[in-house]
Amino acid sequence: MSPADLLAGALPVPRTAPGFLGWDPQEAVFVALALLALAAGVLVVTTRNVIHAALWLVVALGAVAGCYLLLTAEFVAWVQVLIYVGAVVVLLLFGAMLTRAPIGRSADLDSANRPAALLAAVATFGALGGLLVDGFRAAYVDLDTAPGGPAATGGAIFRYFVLPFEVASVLLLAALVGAIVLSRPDIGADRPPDGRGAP
Amino acid sequence: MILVALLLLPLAGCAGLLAAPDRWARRIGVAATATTFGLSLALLAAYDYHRGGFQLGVDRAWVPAADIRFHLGLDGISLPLVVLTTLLSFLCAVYTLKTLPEPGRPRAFLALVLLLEVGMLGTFLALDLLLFFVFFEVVLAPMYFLIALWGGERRSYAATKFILFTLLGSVLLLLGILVIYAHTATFDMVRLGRRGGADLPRAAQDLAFLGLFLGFAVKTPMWPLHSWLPDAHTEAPTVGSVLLAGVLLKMGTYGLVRIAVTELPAAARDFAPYLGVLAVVGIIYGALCCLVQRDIKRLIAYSSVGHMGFVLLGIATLTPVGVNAALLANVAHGVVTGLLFFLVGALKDRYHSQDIAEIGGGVLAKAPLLGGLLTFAAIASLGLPGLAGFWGEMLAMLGAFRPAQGLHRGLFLTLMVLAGVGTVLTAVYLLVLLRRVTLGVVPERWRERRFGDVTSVELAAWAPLLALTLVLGLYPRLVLGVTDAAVRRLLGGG
Amino acid sequence: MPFAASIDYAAIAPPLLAVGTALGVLVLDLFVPADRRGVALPVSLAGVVAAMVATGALAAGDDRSTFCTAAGGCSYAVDRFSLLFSGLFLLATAVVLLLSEPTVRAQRLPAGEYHFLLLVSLTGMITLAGSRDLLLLVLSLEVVTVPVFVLAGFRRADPRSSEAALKFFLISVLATAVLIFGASLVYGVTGSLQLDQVAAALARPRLRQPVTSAGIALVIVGFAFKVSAVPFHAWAPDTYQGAPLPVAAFLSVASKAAGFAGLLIVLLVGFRGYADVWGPMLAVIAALTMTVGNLVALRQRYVIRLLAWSSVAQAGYMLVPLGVAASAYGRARVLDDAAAATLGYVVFYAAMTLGAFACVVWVAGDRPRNAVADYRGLARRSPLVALALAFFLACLAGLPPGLAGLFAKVVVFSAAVRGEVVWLGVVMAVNTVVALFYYLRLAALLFAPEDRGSAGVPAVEPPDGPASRPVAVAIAVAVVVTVVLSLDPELVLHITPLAGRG
Amino acid sequence: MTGAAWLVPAVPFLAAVLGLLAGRRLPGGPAGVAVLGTAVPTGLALALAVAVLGDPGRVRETSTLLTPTGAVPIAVGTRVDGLAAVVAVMVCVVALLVQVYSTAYLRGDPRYPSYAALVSLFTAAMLLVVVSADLLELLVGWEVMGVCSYFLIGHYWQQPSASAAAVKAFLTTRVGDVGFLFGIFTLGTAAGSFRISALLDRAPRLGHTAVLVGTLLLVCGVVGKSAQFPLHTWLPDAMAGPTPISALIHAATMVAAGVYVVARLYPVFVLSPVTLDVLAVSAAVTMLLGALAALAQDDLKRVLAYSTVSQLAYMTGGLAVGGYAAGLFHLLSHAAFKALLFLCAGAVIRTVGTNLMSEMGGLRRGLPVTFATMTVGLAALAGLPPFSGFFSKDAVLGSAWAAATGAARPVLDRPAAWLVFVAGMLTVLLTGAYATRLWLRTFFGTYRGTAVIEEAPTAMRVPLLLLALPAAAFGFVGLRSGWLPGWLGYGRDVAFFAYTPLPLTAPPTPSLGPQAGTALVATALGLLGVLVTYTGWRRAPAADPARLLGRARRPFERAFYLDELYDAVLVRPLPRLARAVLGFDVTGVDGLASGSGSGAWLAGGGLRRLQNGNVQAYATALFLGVLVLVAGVAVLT
Amino acid sequence: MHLVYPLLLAAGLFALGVYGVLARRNAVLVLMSVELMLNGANVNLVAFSVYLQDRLLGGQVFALFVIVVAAAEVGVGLAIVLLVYRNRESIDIDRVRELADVDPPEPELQR
Repeated sequence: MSPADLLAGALPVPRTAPGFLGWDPQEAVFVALALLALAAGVLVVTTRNVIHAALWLVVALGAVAGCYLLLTAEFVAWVQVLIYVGAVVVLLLFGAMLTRAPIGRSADLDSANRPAALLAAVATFGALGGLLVDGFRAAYVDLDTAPGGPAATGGAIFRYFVLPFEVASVLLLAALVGAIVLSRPDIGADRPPDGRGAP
Repeated sequence: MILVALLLLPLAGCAGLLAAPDRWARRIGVAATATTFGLSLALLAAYDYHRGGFQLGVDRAWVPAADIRFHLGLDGISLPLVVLTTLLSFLCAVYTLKTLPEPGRPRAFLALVLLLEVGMLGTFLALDLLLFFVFFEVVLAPMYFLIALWGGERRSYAATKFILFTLLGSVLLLLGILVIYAHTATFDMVRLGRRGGADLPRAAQDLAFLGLFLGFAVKTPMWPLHSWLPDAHTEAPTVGSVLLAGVLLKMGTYGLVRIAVTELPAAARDFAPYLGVLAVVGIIYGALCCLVQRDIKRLIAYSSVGHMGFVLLGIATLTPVGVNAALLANVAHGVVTGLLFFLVGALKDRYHSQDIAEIGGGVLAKAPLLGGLLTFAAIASLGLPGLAGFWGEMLAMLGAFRPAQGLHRGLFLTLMVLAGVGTVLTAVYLLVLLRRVTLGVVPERWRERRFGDVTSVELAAWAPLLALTLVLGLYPRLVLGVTDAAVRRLLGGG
Repeated sequence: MPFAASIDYAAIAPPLLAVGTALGVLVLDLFVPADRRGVALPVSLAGVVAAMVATGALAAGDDRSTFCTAAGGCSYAVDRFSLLFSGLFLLATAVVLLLSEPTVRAQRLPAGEYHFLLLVSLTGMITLAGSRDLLLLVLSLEVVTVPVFVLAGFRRADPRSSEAALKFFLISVLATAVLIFGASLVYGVTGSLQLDQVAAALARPRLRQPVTSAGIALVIVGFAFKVSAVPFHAWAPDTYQGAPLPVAAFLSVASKAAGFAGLLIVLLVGFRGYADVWGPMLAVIAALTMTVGNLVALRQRYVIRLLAWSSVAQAGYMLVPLGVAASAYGRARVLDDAAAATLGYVVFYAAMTLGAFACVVWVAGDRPRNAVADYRGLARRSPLVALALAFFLACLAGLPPGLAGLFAKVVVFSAAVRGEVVWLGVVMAVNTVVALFYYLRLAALLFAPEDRGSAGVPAVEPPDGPASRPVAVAIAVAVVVTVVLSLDPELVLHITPLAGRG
Repeated sequence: MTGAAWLVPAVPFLAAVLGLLAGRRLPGGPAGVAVLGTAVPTGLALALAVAVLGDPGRVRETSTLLTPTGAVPIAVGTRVDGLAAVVAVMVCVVALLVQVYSTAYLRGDPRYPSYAALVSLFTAAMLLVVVSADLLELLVGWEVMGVCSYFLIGHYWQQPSASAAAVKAFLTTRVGDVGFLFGIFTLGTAAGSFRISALLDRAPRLGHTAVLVGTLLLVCGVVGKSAQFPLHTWLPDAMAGPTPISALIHAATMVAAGVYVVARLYPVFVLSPVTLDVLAVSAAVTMLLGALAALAQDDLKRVLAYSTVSQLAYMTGGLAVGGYAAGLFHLLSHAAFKALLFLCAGAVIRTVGTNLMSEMGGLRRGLPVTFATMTVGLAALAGLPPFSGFFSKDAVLGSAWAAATGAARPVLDRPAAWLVFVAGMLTVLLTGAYATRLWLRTFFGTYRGTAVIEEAPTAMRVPLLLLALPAAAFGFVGLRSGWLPGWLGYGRDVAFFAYTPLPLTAPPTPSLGPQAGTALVATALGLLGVLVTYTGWRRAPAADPARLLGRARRPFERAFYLDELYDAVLVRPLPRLARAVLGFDVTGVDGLASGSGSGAWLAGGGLRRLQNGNVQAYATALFLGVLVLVAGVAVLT
Repeated sequence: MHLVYPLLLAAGLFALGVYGVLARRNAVLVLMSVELMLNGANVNLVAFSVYLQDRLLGGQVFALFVIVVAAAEVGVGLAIVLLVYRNRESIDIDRVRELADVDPPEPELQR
């Protein structure tokens, strides 16, 4: 069954849909994980300590990975753990260290833009959340029949998403080269840049 | 093909100027404009006066997908203006032989003049709306640079104002043209003229007309869109002023007749009263502004507002006589005001001032010929019967006396009377001007200063205009005989 | 069961050639001695030319698609639209490569990496133009953008350059996040990432929900950032100013064109059914963009910032034809023609803006400050460059002799009028006048007599290196292309690119 | 012969062009050209008159299309009948004499060449008015005369008064001319042609409104050109020009053009009694006003100028009351004696070097010829028998009496005719008075000036003598019924309306001879005026008899402050209005334009503040944009 | 499971990211916030993919690519941040304001 068929009638309403916001066990776990992710997220954006923020980010991303697992997207979940928790956060920590971010509490992490930020964030949540709930309030995910698993995912990538895959590899290579060029001022220059503009 | 040659000649001159050394520039300029003028005289001979419609045409596809064509043609409405253009350009080149304002650079100057000529001629020859628009735009940049580089003190301000205003007009014009195109899918002016707006719903006609109207009104200029003109004229070099007043302004009224009235007759009827009212306001307003004006070039600029008001009034009547009047007044204003600007330029060259009080009178004593010519031109400008200025104004009022069917006669009679008041006011300011400039005793400060009367080069440049002023005044048929048939065709019998 | 069709390598030959060249340059750079680094330029140019040839060969043949699923719909298409854009990207990149020569040489930038990144970005553009799939679009867009972050910060010792990179990066990342979120919504509603199928799904009335519109709006924002439409434009002036000049040129031409390619693809292939939703939105954005761009451009004293704001304004003009979808008549009858107008304008714009940038690069050779005042009297110093620059400025203003710009404006106006969104045409008309002011002021300055000793203003900026032959060639190429387009606008006008789909 | 009538205006025109272009380089000099250029048309006009007057009622017309206009076409051509021939002769003769006179009067003037050429041009224009066959052609001549008048009044353009007078003259007449033009429109459009013959043919069918409006508008022009109340004020000022010009233009010819046009179109005018009422009232006012003002002037030429104003009113009044031939009769005789008077005045002024009578006196001994001829002229002016003025003035008064009493077929309302009659009678009295005053103040008593008096040279004396003849004797021409009335075309064109005292049944060519009653009363009144002045003068020969006017002297001298009124109502407010308009142009119209410019400039400045370099602000703008868009599309869906 | 839970989670993460990006001054923290936003989108993609029973697994694959993109961006981003730091000794993004709309230091041109 293709998605188009699924959509034949309306927004999909699976067979065994309970009422709006009715509970089942998976849901309870999911909501708990989601709340955890959100709470950690709140700390990421509010904590006064850069290192703590990175650690809370790990928590948030990990919780999201848990949510993926619950949603039967195991492959995504593990990639999330590997790349995000394993690589990205480490990278960020390195970044924080290399820029000599204040280890420990610092009052200087937030800009003067906080009220606007709060407004924008609340409005964003309100708008997106409202629209999503409005559009999918009765939608029910049938986790049992969902296709997924690492094999299926891998197959899909190499069957249907070959070109994106290749493009993504180019992207990674470019990012790599770019990051190296930017971080190493000595590359390409035969001698250190003269004093015309900067050190 | 002769029409294409007419456009290519100045263009070739322009290219030649860019290639040639500076010291040949003036001669090349004169040669190019002279041959163009000669060609336009040949045109006069080649034109078949007994046949209506467009003649000597060229019609090539240019952008087929949009039905944009390279379509040129000539009829009784454009012929006089074409000759006027080539003549004035030629005279300007002749005038430049001896007189060129700071910072010199005759090559660039004449190249711009020639480019200007291409644009002006193209505007009068084009029979494709978009081609027309392109040529209409071509004149902007050269004129801008003529003012901005060779102008007076506030040249940059004036040039900018000129081009911004006229460009605003142009884009509105373009919108109008595109509204027409949106409904007819053609830019062919001949076909559109023949259809007479039959393909456009009334609302679209009005919308298109509004765009065209505003576009041409800025160029003409019509009150209250005129405020670029005084500044442009005040600061422009003599040649720029001559061409600006002599030809550029005519592009507006020509377009109004050629495109707006012809292709959107129903909308023209809707707008005619407004046009007429604004025209007459312009006549009186321009005259009043002239009355207390201190800068002589500015004064003549405002007088152009008034004179073009007569042209617009003629068009607004939508009668053959009115449109004929407009076309004749166009030519007459080109000749007379061109002459006036030449003369005032000569004054400025001698006195290094264009302030009336600074000149202080007595020109007739200081330079009798110059003063006499100035008097002659002013008298012609105030519409003395027997000189060029009269017929157009008179016929415009005659048109208003009995406007086209469907127009409110009472309104137009009122307009006619007000226009009559305007003629008196015109006389007032021109005579006051003469009194303050040419008459009276020479002020102390100029007594010792020696400067020559009119030079032979100047006289050569002006003589044709002087002659034309008289000839058109005595024999208006020279223009009316050419336009009348075309105008009647245009207005459907009449 | 759907299956992957075999890959049509011919169809993806241009991007393959581009990426191959990129890798080749990178590798080559490792092996040639430091004093022979100049070889990167000819090699890159050769690769670009090869890709052009491939594109030309594809243009000679029929339309083709690849990476299709059995359910119908393909991820990658080779048609008039993508080929035209590919050609545009290739030509623009070639010119930018030429323009880069003095910069790379004089500032001792790592040539191999520089060319590699530029070519990777080019690769992304080409695949972007062929993408008919949200995923591929997003990825291509990233491939276009990420290398340019790096390029913008390529003058690594210059704090302004890194600031430019940072600003560009941050805004871009945010826009990408928004775009991806929007794509996720669209996916959630329609169940597909392939735009053909998205279009088919969107045709169902039951899907007509605010959330769908919101997803579409968010996707559009992603591209609106790329074309620097207001209010997503603010990065552009700062980045253009801080980045090396050729990179700014690349951003304002190629990258912006890529944004338009993406925008046209999603709007016309995917979201055509929601034209009544995005039409007014784009009309408003267009009006806002050109107005803000022009008004702020009035006040610029740096030529590069002036060009930046002008390019913001020009983006507004390019969006105008898409605004016809705001009227019922417009979206029903003239949408495809209007899109063709946008396409045409993009091509014209690319030619004239590249030309202008090329002249700026030339001038920056000895006046690296790029202040407007430095252009006074250019006609005395380099008459031909002054003429060329004046011509390009006239083009940008849409004033003869810049007929290319004039025609570009004409088609846009025409689209607006035919689509019965006359108000937008009027807004644009007024804007054209405002814009003329600053273009002309600069143009007039070129011919004004030189100021007392402005030549002696000390260069506080890092020099871009003296003008060189490649720059001259670039100017010449731009002039030729623009003149040809001026005389025969038919070449790019009225190619109705994405008609008949969705 | 009549086919060559176009030569009559063409020759002087040619002379004018030649004179302007070549001037001194011509053989015979500018004077030769000018005199020849006037003498030839004089001969032509005489020949024309001889040819025409055999059958003066027949109209000889040539007409060719000048130009199509899109509506009523414009023709050119000549239209010669008795009226035109007679007036043409008059114009030519006066012009010729003035040209001859000028050669002496302006000897040594560096601007003589242009002066002579302009006089020729003026003559051409006047003759064009006389012979033209088309109203617009006529208008050309009409206006060219005006501009020639402008130039000639301003001949001494170094003097501010001369240039001011020139401007005033042109503008005042121009005001009337606008009405005149509209009148032409009205009549021409109604008749479907601007040709005079077509208009006259169709006059009865034109419709009441068209005739009324058209003629009233024409009267505007007439009032302006012929210096009638309320547009007469320019004429006295015009005396700033050289005296021969005053003789030619401001006495004999141009000012007569208005009268001539009324006569030309008389069949149309009589169709509109209201118009004639207006004309009559204007004439009555003007007569008295001019005469009273003339009483108090000290400037010799201004006396004559006001006298001209007053006398012109006799002509228009005569025409208004139906006295077609009478009005024209006075036109001709006035041309003779007024030209004479001005030329005499020129002779006086030339030698005493001032215009003011208070600096003259006792000149009869030093200027015998001038004295004699001027005496003739003044007698004619005062209407003393048997001088020409007596007959012509009496013809007018007789017509007025007839119209007032209903003896003639009324062409206007009788009260208006009464007005003309009474005013005319009173004016006779006043005319006698001011003529006497002038005569006495100039030629009698003791010389009050300092200049050396010498008689005028021959070139000036001869014209005086030549003009004295008609001034004295022209009146007798009116006595023969077959002569003047017949010549003036009282034949065919005007056959269907009445004229002078006789009922319609009377023979068609009545005499213009004096009517016993009016003649006696008028002569008595005239003599009374003479006597009163003389008595006043006798009492104190050195003093001005005008002192008798007492407190009225000042207002009379200022011509009832009309100039001041116009000054206050029009001349001074106009620049004020103009300044206001110009101010509005700068601040309003232009201000709007530059205001929008600076508005954009400021807006740009404001907007660029947002570009403050803070990337977080940029991001905020981005998200706000996103939110607005999302909200917008959500609402739209 | 109801779809709204993951969707609300997505919206929440996205909004938190927005807040962080707009409120944080430290560039590294801003990068972290961006990651939150991208994760929000990813949650959406995965949830939709499962909900739609997409055989092509478009959503999940998309999410994987987004992770790749995020990694690439973080890499380049950190390099840029380091570069900024090297040039200015600070990574407070609201203080990197040398490039703003200001005029060059010289006498004003005539308008």
